[in-house]
Amino acid sequence: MELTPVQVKVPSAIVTAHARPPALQVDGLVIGLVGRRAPMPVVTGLDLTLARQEVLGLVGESGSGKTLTSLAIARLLDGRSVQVLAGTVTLFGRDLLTLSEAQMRSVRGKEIGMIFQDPMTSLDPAFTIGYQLTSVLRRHFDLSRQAARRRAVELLGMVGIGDPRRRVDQYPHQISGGMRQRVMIALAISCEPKVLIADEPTTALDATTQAQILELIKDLAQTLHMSTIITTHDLGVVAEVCDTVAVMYAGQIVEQATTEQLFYHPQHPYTERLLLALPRVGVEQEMLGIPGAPPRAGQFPEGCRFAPRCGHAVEPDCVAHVVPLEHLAPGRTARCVRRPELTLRGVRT
Amino acid sequence: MLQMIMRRTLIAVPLLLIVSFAVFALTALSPTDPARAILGEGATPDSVRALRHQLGLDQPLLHRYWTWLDGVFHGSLGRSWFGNVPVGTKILQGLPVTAALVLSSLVLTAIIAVPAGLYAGMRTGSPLDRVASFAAGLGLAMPEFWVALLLILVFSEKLHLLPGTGATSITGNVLDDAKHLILPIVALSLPQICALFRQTRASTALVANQDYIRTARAGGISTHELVWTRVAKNALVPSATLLALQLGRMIGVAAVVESVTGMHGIGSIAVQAALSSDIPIILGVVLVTAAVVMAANLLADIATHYLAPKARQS
Amino acid sequence: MTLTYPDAAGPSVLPAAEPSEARRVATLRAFLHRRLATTALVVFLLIVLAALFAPLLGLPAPNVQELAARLQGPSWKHLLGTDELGRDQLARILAATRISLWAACQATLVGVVLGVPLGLAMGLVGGRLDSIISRAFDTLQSIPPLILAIAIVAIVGRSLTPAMIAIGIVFSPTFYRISRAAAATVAGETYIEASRSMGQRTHKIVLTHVLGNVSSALIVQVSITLAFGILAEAALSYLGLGVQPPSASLGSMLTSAANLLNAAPQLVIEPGVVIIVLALCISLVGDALRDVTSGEQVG
Amino acid sequence: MTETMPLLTVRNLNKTFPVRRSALGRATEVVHAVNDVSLEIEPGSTLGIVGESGSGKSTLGRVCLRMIEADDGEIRFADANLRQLSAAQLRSTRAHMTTIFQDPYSALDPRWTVGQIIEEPLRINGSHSRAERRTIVADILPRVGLSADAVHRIPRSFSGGQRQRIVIARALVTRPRLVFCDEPVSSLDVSTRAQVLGLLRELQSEFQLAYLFVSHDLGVVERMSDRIAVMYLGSIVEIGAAETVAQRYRHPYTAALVSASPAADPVAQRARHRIVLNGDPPSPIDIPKGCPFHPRCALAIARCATDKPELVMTPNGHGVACHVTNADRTLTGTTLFDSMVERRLSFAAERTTS
Repeated sequence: MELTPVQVKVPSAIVTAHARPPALQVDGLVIGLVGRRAPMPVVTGLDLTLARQEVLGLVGESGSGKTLTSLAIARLLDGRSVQVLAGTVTLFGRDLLTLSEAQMRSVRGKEIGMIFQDPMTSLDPAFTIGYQLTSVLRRHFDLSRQAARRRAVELLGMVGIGDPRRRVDQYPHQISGGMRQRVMIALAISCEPKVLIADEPTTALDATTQAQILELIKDLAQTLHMSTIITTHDLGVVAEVCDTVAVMYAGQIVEQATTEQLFYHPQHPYTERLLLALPRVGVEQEMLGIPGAPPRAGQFPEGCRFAPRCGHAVEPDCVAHVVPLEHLAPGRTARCVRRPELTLRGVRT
Repeated sequence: MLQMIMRRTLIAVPLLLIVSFAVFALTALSPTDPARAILGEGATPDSVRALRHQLGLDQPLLHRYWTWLDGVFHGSLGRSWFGNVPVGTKILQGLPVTAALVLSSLVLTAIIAVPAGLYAGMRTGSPLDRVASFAAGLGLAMPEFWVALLLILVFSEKLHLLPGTGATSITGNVLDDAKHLILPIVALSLPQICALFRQTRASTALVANQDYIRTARAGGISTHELVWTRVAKNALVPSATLLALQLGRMIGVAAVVESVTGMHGIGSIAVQAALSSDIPIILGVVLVTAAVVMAANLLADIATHYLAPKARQS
Repeated sequence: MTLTYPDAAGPSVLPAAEPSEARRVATLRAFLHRRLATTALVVFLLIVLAALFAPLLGLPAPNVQELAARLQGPSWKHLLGTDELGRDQLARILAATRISLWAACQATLVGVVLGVPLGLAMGLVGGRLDSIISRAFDTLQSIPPLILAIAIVAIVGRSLTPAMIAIGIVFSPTFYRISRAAAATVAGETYIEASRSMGQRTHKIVLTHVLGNVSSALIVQVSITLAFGILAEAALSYLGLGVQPPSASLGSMLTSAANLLNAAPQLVIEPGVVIIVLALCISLVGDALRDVTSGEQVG
Repeated sequence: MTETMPLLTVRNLNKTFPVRRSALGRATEVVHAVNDVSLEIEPGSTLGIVGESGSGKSTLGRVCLRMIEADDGEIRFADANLRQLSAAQLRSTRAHMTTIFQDPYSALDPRWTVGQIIEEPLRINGSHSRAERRTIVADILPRVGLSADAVHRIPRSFSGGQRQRIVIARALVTRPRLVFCDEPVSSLDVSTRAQVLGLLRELQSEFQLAYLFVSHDLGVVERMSDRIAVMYLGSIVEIGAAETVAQRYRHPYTAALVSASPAADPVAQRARHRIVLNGDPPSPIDIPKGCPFHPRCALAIARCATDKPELVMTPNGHGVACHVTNADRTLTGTTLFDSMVERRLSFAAERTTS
């Protein structure tokens, strides 16, 4: 087994995106809150394609269902309160939702690596960083204690932690927030997974640390040939690292495109408003908020879910019927009935 | 680590002094005159005065305390007011009995409650968990001595399986001692098992929902491995603290269970002393039990130190 | 300039929120929704009422001996039978329950009064004084509760009240610890800092913000202490250190019954069952109250 | 004269926190949270303070409002010497300087209704009757964009953005002159963020408010502020007009902050060079000798490790604390940026060749 990263320049992901079968495909995913009452869908019929070695941004406000989606892919939902109600999740041709729990365990960590939002609470306070790394490594590889430890030190070095030999024996509370997120990344890539899912990896971090962490994820995705999903509420993060973007609103994908297309030629009013809401240093452009708040699960409007907050919404077109996702080109979709007649503003107009 | 143990041991000395002085000072408030109590109603004022002088009761409080303390430093806890037996001797007679009872109960409590609590805590809301939790609530509501009475009624009086009386002393005949100890141990541990079960279950349920457990699951670690490594280490911190506290409770409750089953432990010695207002014995028992509980707390702190590295800093 | 916001708290996107009074009703409803807890509450209230109004129930006086009718089984005249002195067992149990409940209340009251105010203050203030007082309460906790009660009885003579006060004293560290921890948690909330930044004084912060938010933790501890108080009273009276004859308490009834264990087991079982039912009901109600007042997990 | 007087003037403010104490209670280790800071805020204007976590920016705000006591230094609020006020005087001054907190979830007592929450400052103040308080609360709700029926609801039924509006209403209900905004939008989604910032700006002009606006996001601070102060490890390293600091910055740390904030434009983003700082900010417990930034600075010279640079002010109010750029005035904005990138690249080249 070769564990050292190989320095190979990978051709741009977009070029190869549709030439080969995708790394991960999500079809008609429905996630619902379950409990005493009837299941209440939160994510309703989500389709998502992650091409090999691309970095996909899954963008949405809090409550849009993006975190639930990423947890559902790794089958990490707390089954007592949230469950996948319908749909398939296919990883390199294998349907994950039909695997047994034991089979799924060997997928987690080995084939799908996960990075979670809050580095303060996502590392176990009672165990050393080294233990947390080696227990995952030894779960998936037949490694001796020493070999696993050597690999853990190596991994810490790879994610840019100085003095890894000392750090490996420290506890999470002894290191800074930025460094903890690096440990999280080391944990996620420890078994060189083919798919990396990062759920809001930089939200809890400072601006300068955020830039470092994004840079690191981007580099690692490239050197380890990983296909990556990054969920975020911040399109700024997307501009930084993503090849393609899927915008989620109220449990649905409303637009999917390459990053450039989405930023320069958005096809959904929600995307336009998200772009206008971005603060940009040194650019004289008013920051505009999106009025109102997203609907809660169980109270999704009948027609277009964004209509109550949308400046372009008209009756009855936008409110009467369910709006289908329109396929404009390969990898390019939008969910807006008025799309053909609207000219939406991108960041360069 | 060693430093912490040293520091805590050093702190324990003044704390024990405070405890003993507080109890000693309370005796000064006693409405009954021990000398008169010892001699009975028919005693002459002269003989009462003589006895008071003999017991040192006519000395000022601080002087008496100092005399007593001086004795303690020389290995003597004073003498009983009745029968003139040294307090130390009496306590040493009772100590092995109580120790056997309490320590066995403590071990039984830990080995039943902790795994059961971990198991139930990982499955909160399941039928099994609900039944176990209700049973624990029921067990907590039972007075130990009443359980002991029922156990005697069933296993000794009706079924003749076990002796109804507890061990009066530890004879060294393990099998015989064990036979005599079984019913008292069961009675003493039942509520404590329930209490520790509830604590362990609650903290397990809390830990099982933490982000870091999800992280470990995302790494492919199995639930089984998680429970016995990650969850256990995080969840058992409050359980360790509770177990130390339970030692104290058990020593107190042992007094009642010992009385029910006719054992001669320090608990029943204390009860006898209380019924006759034998203050020196009471003082000795309080001091010894407080020292034992402090030692147990120290052990709990050491356990916490090992289980929760974050607590080490403070 | 007038500000108009089309996005003003859009009622179309928000569920109808509960006003505060409706919330209280909802809390009550959530409690009543728990069948077990509601049953426990009803049973507990029935026992308390029966104990309080026992003289009105037309039962024989609890201390009247009827030596001709000793150790009788249940009958219409004596619903639970009679004891070894021919006294009516039901009347004695009700009288005993009143004493036991009162004793438990005494212990709990002492624990609350000693522990809660100091705990709230120290949790909010922190610092040096906090560590000294916390250490003092720790020390108190190193004396086993029953042992201290036994010691107090030895010193002041056999009587229930001092013994229960002793139990309360030994339980005050728990109240202190819980209210201190809860207050410290609340103190870390920004709304406390906000209140301070508006110039609010500390004692008012305790009354307005802290007390309400630590109540659910305290309710549980009160119920635990009440239940423990009933058990402790039983133990002390059983040992002859509490209530003195001929007064009946649930514990002292068991003392005499223990000698007749084989002959009249019902005399042991009946008071025991009352103790268990009381203690169980109190803790069930306490647990349910905690669940419904702590809010988030309701529904 | 009085017309141009600043609303808040701070001179040589210091604040340390003990981290560890010896057995005798003496502080053996201290955090230097605020280190010799001076600043001014004009009535009705915004001073933005930007810095990473641990830079002491929030502590500075708290000290300025005397929510915590400074070690030394002078604070003048309007015509009052804030640090000399008695407890009673301070309480009455509190109505004029209020705070908007970062986390709208913990800033509201979960058991209180919105009406009770918003009127709390008035009740503490004791200046209004019950009926008056009710009217004032009813008046302010629509101004922060909340509907009138919010009064009887509890915070749990509101979203983060709406909660922040409640916090804002509470801060404004006493008609303050200075509002300390402590990271008011950093826990909100980007879309809600812009909404709340817009509201804050409208309220500023309506009520003639002065803001002390603290954030770690330079983009947000630039949007909101008239002047910006950049803080690093308790010291102000650069201060000046918002546009100047964001575009013609002259401190290497400001350059790094600008480079770290996303351009929100994928092509521009990929085209530009990045100043990635080495490692995490050092702990405020052992602040490096000399310039606090020198261990992470690409331009550091020998002198930076020994002398702490003074904040040198230009006549137009732009101040920089850096030995290198104060000596070489051509290093500003993009030229500073380029020279930093160049230095890093040449470092990297040296490292690979050696």
